[in-house]
Amino acid sequence: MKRRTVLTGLGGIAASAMVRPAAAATVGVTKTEIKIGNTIPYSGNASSYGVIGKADAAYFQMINDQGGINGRKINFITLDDGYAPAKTVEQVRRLVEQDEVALLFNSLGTANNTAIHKYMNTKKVPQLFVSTGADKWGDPKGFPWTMGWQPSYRTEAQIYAKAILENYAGKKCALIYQNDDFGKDYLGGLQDALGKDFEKHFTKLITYEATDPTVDSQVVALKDSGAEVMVSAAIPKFSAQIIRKAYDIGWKPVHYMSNVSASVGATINPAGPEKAVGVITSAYQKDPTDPEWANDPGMNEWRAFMKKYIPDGDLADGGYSFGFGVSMTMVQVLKQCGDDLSRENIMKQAANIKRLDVPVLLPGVYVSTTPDNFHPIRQMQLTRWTGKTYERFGKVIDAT
Amino acid sequence: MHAHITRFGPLLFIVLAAVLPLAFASGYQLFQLTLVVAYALSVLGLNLVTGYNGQVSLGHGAFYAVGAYVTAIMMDRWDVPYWATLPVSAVVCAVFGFLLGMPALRLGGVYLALTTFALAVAVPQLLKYKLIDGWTGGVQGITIIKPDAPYDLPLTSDQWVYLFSLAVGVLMFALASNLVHGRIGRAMVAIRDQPIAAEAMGIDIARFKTLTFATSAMFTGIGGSLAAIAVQFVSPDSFTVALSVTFFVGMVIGGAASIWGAVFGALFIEFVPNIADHLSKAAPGAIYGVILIAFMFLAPGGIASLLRRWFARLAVK
Amino acid sequence: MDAFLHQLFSGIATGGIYASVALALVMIYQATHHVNFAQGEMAMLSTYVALTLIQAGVPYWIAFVLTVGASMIVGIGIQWLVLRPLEKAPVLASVGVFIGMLLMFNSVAGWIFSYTLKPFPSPFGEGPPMLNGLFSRHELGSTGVTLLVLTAVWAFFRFTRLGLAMRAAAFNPISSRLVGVPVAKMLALGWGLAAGIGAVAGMMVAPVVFLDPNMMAGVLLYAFAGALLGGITNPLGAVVGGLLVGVIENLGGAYVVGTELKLSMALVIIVVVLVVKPSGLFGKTLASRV
Amino acid sequence: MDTENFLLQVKSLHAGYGPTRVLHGLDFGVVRGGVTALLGANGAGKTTTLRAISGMVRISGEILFDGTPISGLATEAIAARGVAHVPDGRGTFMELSVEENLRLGAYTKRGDPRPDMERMFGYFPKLKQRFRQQAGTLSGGEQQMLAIARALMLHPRLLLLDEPSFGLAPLIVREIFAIMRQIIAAEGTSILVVEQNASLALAIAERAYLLETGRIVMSGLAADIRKDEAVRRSYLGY
Repeated sequence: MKRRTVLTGLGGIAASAMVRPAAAATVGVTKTEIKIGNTIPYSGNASSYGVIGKADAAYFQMINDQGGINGRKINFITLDDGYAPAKTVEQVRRLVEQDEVALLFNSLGTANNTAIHKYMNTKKVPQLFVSTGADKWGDPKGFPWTMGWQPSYRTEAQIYAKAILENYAGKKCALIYQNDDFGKDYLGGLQDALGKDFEKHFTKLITYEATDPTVDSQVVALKDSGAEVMVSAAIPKFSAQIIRKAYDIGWKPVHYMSNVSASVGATINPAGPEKAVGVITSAYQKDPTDPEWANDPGMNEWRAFMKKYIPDGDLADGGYSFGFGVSMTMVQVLKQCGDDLSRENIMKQAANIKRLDVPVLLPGVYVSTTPDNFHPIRQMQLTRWTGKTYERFGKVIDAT
Repeated sequence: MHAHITRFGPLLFIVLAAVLPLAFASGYQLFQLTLVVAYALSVLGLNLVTGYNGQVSLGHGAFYAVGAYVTAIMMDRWDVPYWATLPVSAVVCAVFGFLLGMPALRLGGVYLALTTFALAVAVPQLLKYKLIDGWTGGVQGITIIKPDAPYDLPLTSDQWVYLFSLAVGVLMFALASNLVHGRIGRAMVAIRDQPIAAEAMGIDIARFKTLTFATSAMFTGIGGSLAAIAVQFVSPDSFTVALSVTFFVGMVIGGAASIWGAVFGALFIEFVPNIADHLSKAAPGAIYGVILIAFMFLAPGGIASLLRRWFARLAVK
Repeated sequence: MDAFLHQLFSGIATGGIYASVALALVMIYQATHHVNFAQGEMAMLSTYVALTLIQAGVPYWIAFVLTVGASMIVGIGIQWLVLRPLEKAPVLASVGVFIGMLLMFNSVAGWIFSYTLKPFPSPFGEGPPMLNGLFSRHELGSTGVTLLVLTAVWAFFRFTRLGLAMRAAAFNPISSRLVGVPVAKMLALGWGLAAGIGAVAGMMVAPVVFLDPNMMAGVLLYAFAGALLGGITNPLGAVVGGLLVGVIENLGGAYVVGTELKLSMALVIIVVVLVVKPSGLFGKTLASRV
Repeated sequence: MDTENFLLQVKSLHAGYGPTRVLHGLDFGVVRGGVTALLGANGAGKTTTLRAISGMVRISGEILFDGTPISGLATEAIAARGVAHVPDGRGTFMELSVEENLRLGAYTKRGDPRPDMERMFGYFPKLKQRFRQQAGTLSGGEQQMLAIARALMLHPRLLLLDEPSFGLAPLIVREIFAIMRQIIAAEGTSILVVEQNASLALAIAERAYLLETGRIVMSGLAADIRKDEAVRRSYLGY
């Protein structure tokens, strides 16, 4: 339904594209093919993200099997960067200069994308829908060739800050965060939202390293601080440890947890579903392991895709549904481009996505962009773990 | 004939290494080759201390990081030209190496290996530490601008950075070669193989070991500086323990106690991961591991020693 | 005071984890004079094997025994097939192989078992924490298992003919052969035992840090640190070292330097100890007259 | 050479390291119940001969131990048959205690090693005092005693001794050789001793062979060789 409105709306753009002869000579595009590049860690200590690349590749395979986009098949070249920024630069330069891709899609990692940020914008090659929640990808003035996809961590932290002000004003708060750009974005978001009152609310800040085996000591220190509200910016392994340790030592704060760890399969189950009761997070995706979506048509669409294209993939891994959603967004942009697949037009269309509903996103959450707003997903909803499933509460929050 | 090869071989190699890429390599390939030079210097540094001097270090990524950060900070914060950062980087890394070398002296074999390994693990968090993040940019890192060719030379930035790196690399390799083939090199090897005899010969082992550590750190640090200039970006998570392990692999694969081994090792660590990635998206790490193990079986002493044996056999024939 | 006790005990519990892996490192070092960088990944794979068995309905302790047995066989196999051919090669070649195995095992585990975090059951059951909330049942139980393994390893090396022969084979293979010790078999056996101990460590660690292919990455480093601190030639030293590292790290992180620098601080302490006592707190200094 | 008189028979033994050949066809035997000496200058191939017997180097030729061939067996298997070898440098397990060194000597013999240890302390009372001490801390002479004691723990039928006098003060050498005489008398072990110090070796040996650059240039009863003019000048130094 909505798709049709989008398509009719695009008639004009497609028509204008036809009068531009340059379109045929666009790099990475032929009559039958669109070349798309990608980097992701398939090796090294972040190789768990490799599944996103696999999902991207499988999704484009599905599109190709269905006849491609406007008669063009997608040639998806995905390369391993081992999560090392230097390698990302090398691989991206290969993609741009040697393979001559039309655009770079869904490259993963904050440091990795930072390393190529300037390069992509100097070369004027689209760097679309990068897999990182840093805020800086939505800067149309400074970096008009780069765009994120997921809600930024900063935005998420601001949502928690508001919720804390509304519901728990005056209570002592504590923050535990991973000591890297991911964790620091939450710190930054809370500081943004609370301004000079930040230190009044958050009396205890504590970090952990991604290489730490456990965060038990940190949790003990947090409890000791007397905090009644905790925000945790941690990856699933440590979120699960935080939940379990807090429970074990009899500490029951109001717990706002980064949605990076929202997964039931990866966080809640390992921690113990009964220990996680009451944990609040803000979601934008449907968690494949949440029983609420067991018979959801949207998730079933994803499951059917998994069954056919990644039959050995772990259905508990949210990386697959993430890849599905982000690839769908990419395909939408290419469809919108019509026959004008110049890099300028690809960027222009990417900046003009009119409410795209993606089946793996929560009801009320959608993808939309404007030339001034390069944050494709801006809605989130607070959700609380009940012991069996997440229960969304309050309104869908639009952080536009 | 053989003597000619050994004398003119390196010269020919340098000329070819400079000319061929300029003529044929794309910007991306030049970038790869620049990284090879940076890695070769780093592996060479490691080789000096581990291969020649027998002090096993699994933490040379730390010196690489220091070199890279010195260059990045000077270029970004103080607008120092890229070439001028190299001597500073060399001095800073040498001092850093000297300071680390002092306790390292007391630690033999496996203890030194594991301590340096721990250092490598600690590097990212030290770089992120809040007291210095005004300089280092904290978790965000530093983005720097790539230098253009000077004097209106008709070269692209990639070509110029490559040539510059190659020149620095050749200089440093020549330095290392003189070092290890001279009195100092003999002393280094003597300390590795016959520490007691070396002491009896009047070699001040403690001083030598720390100086070797410092020199080694300097080489690796300059490698890091060159890489920073080429990559145009440094961040704490660019210098994880994996980097130190990579250098170690480069040294072992290339050939310990071999100047040329560093070049082979650098080629290996730059290109073999790409091959592994090409072969399998499912488990490139496994492929890389298998290739690495296979190399150790085929050339347990490294590529350099394998080639040496082949050449010896050819010479006999 | 209460918080301090909690930090202390939490440090002991974490240190127990380091200690269990450090024991496997000491085992292999005693037997082969190598530090096996792939030790952690081998333990991780063993733990996946155990999980697969348990999920197939095998009772925990049977799965435990089967896993330890299978791990020992695989350890022996690795020594026989991969390391024995490199016996005469330079030591660095073996280190290269260890690194290769580390990368390989990690990647293979992710490929077969996926990278999703998995819970691993504890044999000591759930239930309320003990000792006034200071220790969870699993922490208590796994510390007990570590001490049990320690006693077994120590007694094995100290009192048995085989243990003595294994140490001798590592120290001086030529002399060992001359007195009739089959050195190749000793090395293989050492690998087997280390792999078995590693499997135990893995199964004790996994309920705490959860199972994923990178489970051991962080643990291994601290285990190294523990082994160094205690002396890598001494099983008791490894355990004490592991516990000390856990406690130092926790208390230092909570009260002295903050969590950002706790690893660095632990590192500095270890270096200082080693500078004063180069072979660790409990390690024997090799005094030899020439 | 026959099995009845010779415990060990070596026939046209060739051996070397890699491409370097060291031994060029040796024929000799070790007499049963007595001491046989292998003499020669540095680099003549004495140590290599012992290593060949113990299966530590690649060889061609035949080595019969009590009539059965042992060439091609692994070192540890040869040891298990009763050939004890005290290598050059003594092969002490420096890091282990004196006790552990002795226990290792008895590795191939199952059962309680303590009576044998007591027997060794009879010969070498000093070792008893050093019982728990790390072997690396012993003096050179004590280490040599430990090495011999370790070898004897095996109850060997053949004892191979590589330069037992090497690096020791003359007084200690004399002490050790005196003890060796006792041992020969008491244990009935056959011994093949390699020595640069020919006069010492010839004093306790029954038979002797003179080795020069990998070939045997003279053989016979020790008493005869001692009288030989050329040997006297080159090796005995008087």
